[in-house]
Amino acid sequence: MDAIFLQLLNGLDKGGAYALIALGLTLVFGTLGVVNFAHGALFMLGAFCAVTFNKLLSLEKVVVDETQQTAWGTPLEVRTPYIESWFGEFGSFLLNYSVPVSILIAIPVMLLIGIVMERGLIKHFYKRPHADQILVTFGLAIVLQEVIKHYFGANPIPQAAPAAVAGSADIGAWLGLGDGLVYPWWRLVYFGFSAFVIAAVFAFLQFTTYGMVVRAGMRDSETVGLLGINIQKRFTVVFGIAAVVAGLAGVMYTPILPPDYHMGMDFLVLSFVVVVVGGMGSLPGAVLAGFLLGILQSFASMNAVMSIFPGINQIIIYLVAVVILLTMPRGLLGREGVMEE
Amino acid sequence: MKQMLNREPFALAAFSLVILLMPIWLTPFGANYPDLLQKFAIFAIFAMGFNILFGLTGYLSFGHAAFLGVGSYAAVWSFKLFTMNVLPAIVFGVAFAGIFALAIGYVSLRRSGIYFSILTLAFAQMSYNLAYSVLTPITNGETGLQLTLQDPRIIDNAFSTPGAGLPETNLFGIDMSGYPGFYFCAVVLIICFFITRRIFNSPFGLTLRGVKSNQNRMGYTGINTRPYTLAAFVISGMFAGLAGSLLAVTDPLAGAERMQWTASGEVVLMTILGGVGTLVGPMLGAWLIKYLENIFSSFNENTLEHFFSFLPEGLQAIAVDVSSLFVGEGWHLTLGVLFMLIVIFLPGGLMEGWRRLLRRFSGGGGGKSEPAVAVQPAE
Amino acid sequence: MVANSVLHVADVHKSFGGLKALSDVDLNVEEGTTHAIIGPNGAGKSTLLNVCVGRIRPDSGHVVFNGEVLDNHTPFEINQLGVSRVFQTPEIFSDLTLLDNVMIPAFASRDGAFSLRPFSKLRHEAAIREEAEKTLADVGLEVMKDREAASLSRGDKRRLELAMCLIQHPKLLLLDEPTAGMSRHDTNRTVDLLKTIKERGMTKVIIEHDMHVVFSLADKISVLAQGRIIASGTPDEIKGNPKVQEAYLGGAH
Amino acid sequence: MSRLTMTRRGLLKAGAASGVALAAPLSFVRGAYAEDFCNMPTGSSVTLGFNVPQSGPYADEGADELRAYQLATKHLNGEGDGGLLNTFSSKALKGNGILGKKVEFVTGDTQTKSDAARASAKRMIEKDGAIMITGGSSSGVAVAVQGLCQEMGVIFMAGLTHSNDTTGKDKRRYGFRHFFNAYQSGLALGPILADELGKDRTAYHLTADYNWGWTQEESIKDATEGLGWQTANAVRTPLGAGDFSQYLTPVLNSGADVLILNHYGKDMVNSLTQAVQFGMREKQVNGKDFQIVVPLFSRLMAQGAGENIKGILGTTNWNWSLQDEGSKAFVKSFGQEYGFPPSQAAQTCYVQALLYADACERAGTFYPPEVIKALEGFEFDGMGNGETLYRAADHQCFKEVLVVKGNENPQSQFDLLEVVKIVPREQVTYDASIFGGDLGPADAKTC
Repeated sequence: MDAIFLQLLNGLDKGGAYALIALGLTLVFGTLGVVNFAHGALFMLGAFCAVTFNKLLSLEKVVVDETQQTAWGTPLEVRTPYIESWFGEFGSFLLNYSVPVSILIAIPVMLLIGIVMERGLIKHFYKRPHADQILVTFGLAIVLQEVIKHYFGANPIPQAAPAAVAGSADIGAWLGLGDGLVYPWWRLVYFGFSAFVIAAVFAFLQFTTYGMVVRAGMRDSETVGLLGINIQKRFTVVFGIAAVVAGLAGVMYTPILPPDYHMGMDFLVLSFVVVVVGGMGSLPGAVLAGFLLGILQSFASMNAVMSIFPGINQIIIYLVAVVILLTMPRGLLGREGVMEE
Repeated sequence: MKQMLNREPFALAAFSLVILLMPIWLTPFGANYPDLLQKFAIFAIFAMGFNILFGLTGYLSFGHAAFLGVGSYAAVWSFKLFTMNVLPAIVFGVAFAGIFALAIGYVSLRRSGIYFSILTLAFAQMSYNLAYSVLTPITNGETGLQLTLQDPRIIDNAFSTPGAGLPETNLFGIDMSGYPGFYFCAVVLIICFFITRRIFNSPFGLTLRGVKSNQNRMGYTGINTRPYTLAAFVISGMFAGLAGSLLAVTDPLAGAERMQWTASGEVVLMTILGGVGTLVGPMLGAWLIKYLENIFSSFNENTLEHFFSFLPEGLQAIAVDVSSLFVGEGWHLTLGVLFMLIVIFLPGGLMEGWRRLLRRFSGGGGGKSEPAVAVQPAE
Repeated sequence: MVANSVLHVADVHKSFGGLKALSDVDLNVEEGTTHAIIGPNGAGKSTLLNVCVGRIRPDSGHVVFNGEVLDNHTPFEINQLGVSRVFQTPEIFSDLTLLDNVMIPAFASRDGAFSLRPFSKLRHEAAIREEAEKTLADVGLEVMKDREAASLSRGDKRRLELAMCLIQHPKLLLLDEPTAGMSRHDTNRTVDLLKTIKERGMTKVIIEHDMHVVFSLADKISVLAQGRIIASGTPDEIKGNPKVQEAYLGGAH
Repeated sequence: MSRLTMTRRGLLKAGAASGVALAAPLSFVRGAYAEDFCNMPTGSSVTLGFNVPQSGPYADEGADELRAYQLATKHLNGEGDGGLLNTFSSKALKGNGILGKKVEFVTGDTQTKSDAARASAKRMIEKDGAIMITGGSSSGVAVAVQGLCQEMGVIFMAGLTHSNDTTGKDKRRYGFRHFFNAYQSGLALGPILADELGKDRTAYHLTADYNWGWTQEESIKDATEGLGWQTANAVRTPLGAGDFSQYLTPVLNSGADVLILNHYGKDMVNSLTQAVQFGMREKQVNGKDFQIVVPLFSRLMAQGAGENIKGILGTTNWNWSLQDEGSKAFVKSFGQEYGFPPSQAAQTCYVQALLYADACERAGTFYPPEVIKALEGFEFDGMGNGETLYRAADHQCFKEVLVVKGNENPQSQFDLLEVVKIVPREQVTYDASIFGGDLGPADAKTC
């Protein structure tokens, strides 16, 4: 029973990540009609916002101590982070909370990246065939990836969660479910965060004219033009929001998955599967599919399940995708006529 | 004049000449060694076959590498179980890929557009994941399926005693490694080109293009599109199987990575890069990507210093520094930049560039004329 | 059921959600005649055609074509039985040439719904090409035969679609506003063309708003209003029918 | 019309050329028979092929390997401080290249994929005339390239490969491995685990679901069960799973008190980071402190796990903090060249390059069968791993194995591992026959 409960938590946590990534992808997909293979790269850039911020905070003052030598024969360098020598307590506090604080940096940075991408490149591809969109965004993804690799290397770079939420929460005690039922604080934070961002995006689309553009654009982009709204501007903002959501997903995921330059590609295929299983042109569909796949993936990895179906954990996501797409022609909540050509 | 160029024998002869002369005209590019020449021929077949599906029907399969992988595994098993002769291996490779494609295509073609793409992707990823792990007894997992001295090889061993080392793949005694391997692949490529050209210029091909253009209209025109698309899917799956078995012929090893989504994505990129729906475009795309992968990745600072040695020292250092970002470990960057440049400036891929060149040289009068081998006659 | 009926629509009902698109529709189209269906916008005319070609299944009732009940037929099967259709918004192969556009339906008529001969040569199909060129000439598009269909004007696209249907020599041709968007000159040409076809004995059902076209072509007219057939008869009978004038002609003209 | 004539003339020209083309490769092949063996060096230089991952997850490791090779090339050619040449027990190398020929090198990208690695190796052999191929960062690649090299008659000096298969069931006459293997990890780690953690333990394995993972799981299981440990469960995880939470939660309530992570690279970084997040390092089970063991450690990869590796036990091939003369010389030489200490991958690759060169010198020829003979059964010292034997039966090096622990108080960003024990060579030596396999013939080939 405990095991099932924990797997449900795992599934919700995974699902939160999947849903966040898929949300931005389906916004761009459904509203702008662009197949964005660079979406994974946006997720990765978000994570590297956190890395960069942390690196900036931990810039060190280097004092060369000529009297001592390292094993490889160079003088010993004594390093102290500037931030601590300048701000003392507050400095170490900031360093400790670098991941959540970098959200504040990631929002404007990702918005800017999104806007530049849309204005500079994507905008010219609205009317082009999907094949061209795939090629150009894939090319862009590779370029972004290689730039990050050039500056940060290929190895994962660890990012610590703030000390206050680094440990595990004793969920068993809260719920009276018995001992040993613990769950990492940070994962609970991540789940809450993803739920909050999803809610915020939905609220934004519900209560602003952007929502109208998005909802109308998902049905028929020509009618949007008739609404007399400056669509160009709205499209840019929609793309920017997609970039921010992907970036935030990346920032907050860093303590769970030490980021590296390739992490975007690792999530790319999965996020496409989530979006399509959810149904083209449906935001709630993408969120639903994210959680569904996350939870099923967790349950399929339980030892009891794997002993009956060996290897099921390897293929569960794809198996579920096949079953859903064959029984529901347009995924869970997809609309007719979107990207069926 | 155009009529003249369109004639089938001419196109075929020109194409054969270009392919068979590759060892010569690729020399200045540093690509004239057997392995890369073989890869050029094999991936041209793969991309050409993929284009029969994607270019003609518009159905974008994101799991075509699965058929490549199945072709390779079937071929290597044929080497292991029966004989080192390449013909049975190719027959098995194509047949198994065809059966696999029939099964996956039958199910996936019940959906269209992105839903179809994701279904094919899902099947291919399942094949890859299983081949890497639980199917290891059949696929030898991560290491890849290889020949061993313990293989039964019943047909070969019935006629001769095995030597001390591993046997080589052969075509009735001719070893299929090195240049003979390339010429064998080249001949297969020429045959594939001939077949593809016939398909492009047949009523069947025209019908497939109709499916791409307006599937809805096809129904009200009395055409059952499903068997047509399925036929295209299976044919292109068999091309992939053929390419896979040729990979095994020139180098008897079959690894699971061949089925990964990145491999499926690669053939999609090759096709788009070269020009979707054109006869030779996908082949050019395949060559460009394979060239970058094999040659650009091999440049290191020594090579660059040598290359820029004509510059004065300071300039040389700068040139080496800048260009080293794009070669060696940075070859992916070149790939990405190239993708973007081509799609931005040459919508329609490399073939579009070729067409523009031609138009410029014929003084703008040529209009829509296409190079001899790429013509899809509109007669 | 009338003896020489080609198309018989029997008691067809169809509703979308709460909206009744067709109720109790009963229609007989006799062989060799041109049967016009008129009615105000939203009367259910296009839905009726959609039911006939298998795009929409009726909730109840049947469509019978040449004695065959079409309940479970897909559109391509219905076309193979001899029903072709021109759509309200032209459904053509926009990125193919005009000639290709017309040759595809010709192959469909000759080779059936599916034929796997991937290696036969298009160049050797002289008979079909000749017929395609002739059909294009019939609709006045032969000079543009190598152009891409997307580059045509709206009126030309309609004529192309008509050619795509004509080359199939259908037993029954369904036309959904074949002259909408055409100039007077083109409309007259199209009417003349349709008259020629009539002389060949092809049965037609035509939906049309242009009363000039209707009265110069139709042998019989049915009036559809709010999903019901309120009158059926010869053009003269319809002209004189007060119910029709009230529901349609009176209001519109 | 002018275009047509042009085409016709071009055609004639091309026709004439095609005859040459068809003949050229054949004469090339025929010419090859005049050589003794594939890529026999005829000029004043000899070319080595360095095949390392330059893209993909192991790109940093590959970059370090390449640095080591470049350093080795320098030292072989008599430039720089000579590095390990000064401490190497064999004195055959004189710093004048190999057999008097200057060492040159070509590089390639394995992408950590068998196909790409083989294509890259073939390019170096067929186009660049490499006489030896070395490098790589995974067992799949090592086995694939080793097989190729056997077919082409070119010696392969493996880089980082830890699977038992490389010198077990997939061993090849032309392939040599300096790096240790999973079985040796088990033999080395077992007794230390018993010392540090006690004999009454229950282990839970998470294993990467492919060949290397399985061989390591089996080796470690054998070793720990031999000590009296129980195995609660061994669960296979997909390669590149990213989030391992669904595999980690069952560990918490399984009754196990040791978690063994048979993961490498990114999988190891992720599963370890997440395991620590699940509170496994603070946990108490059966009245004992819960422990995590990572049987194969790599310092470069451990950086990715950050703080989380502190106190975690594992094995490694070599670490820069070793105090023997060879290690000190190598660290100094490498550090002065690049400004930071070398990784274990760098050390293995450097040593492999030197060992090949030395074998050629001792054999007095580049002829592969003779070089193979010189390497088989070769005993040496002074390369940082103590007394070492290149065993003839399986081409596996037998040398000391390091049991290490994540450093609790690192002095620098490179000071991540602390050597717990240097396990002597005798203790990690095993019978070559247990893994089967067949080396195959040493016959020279032409190419």
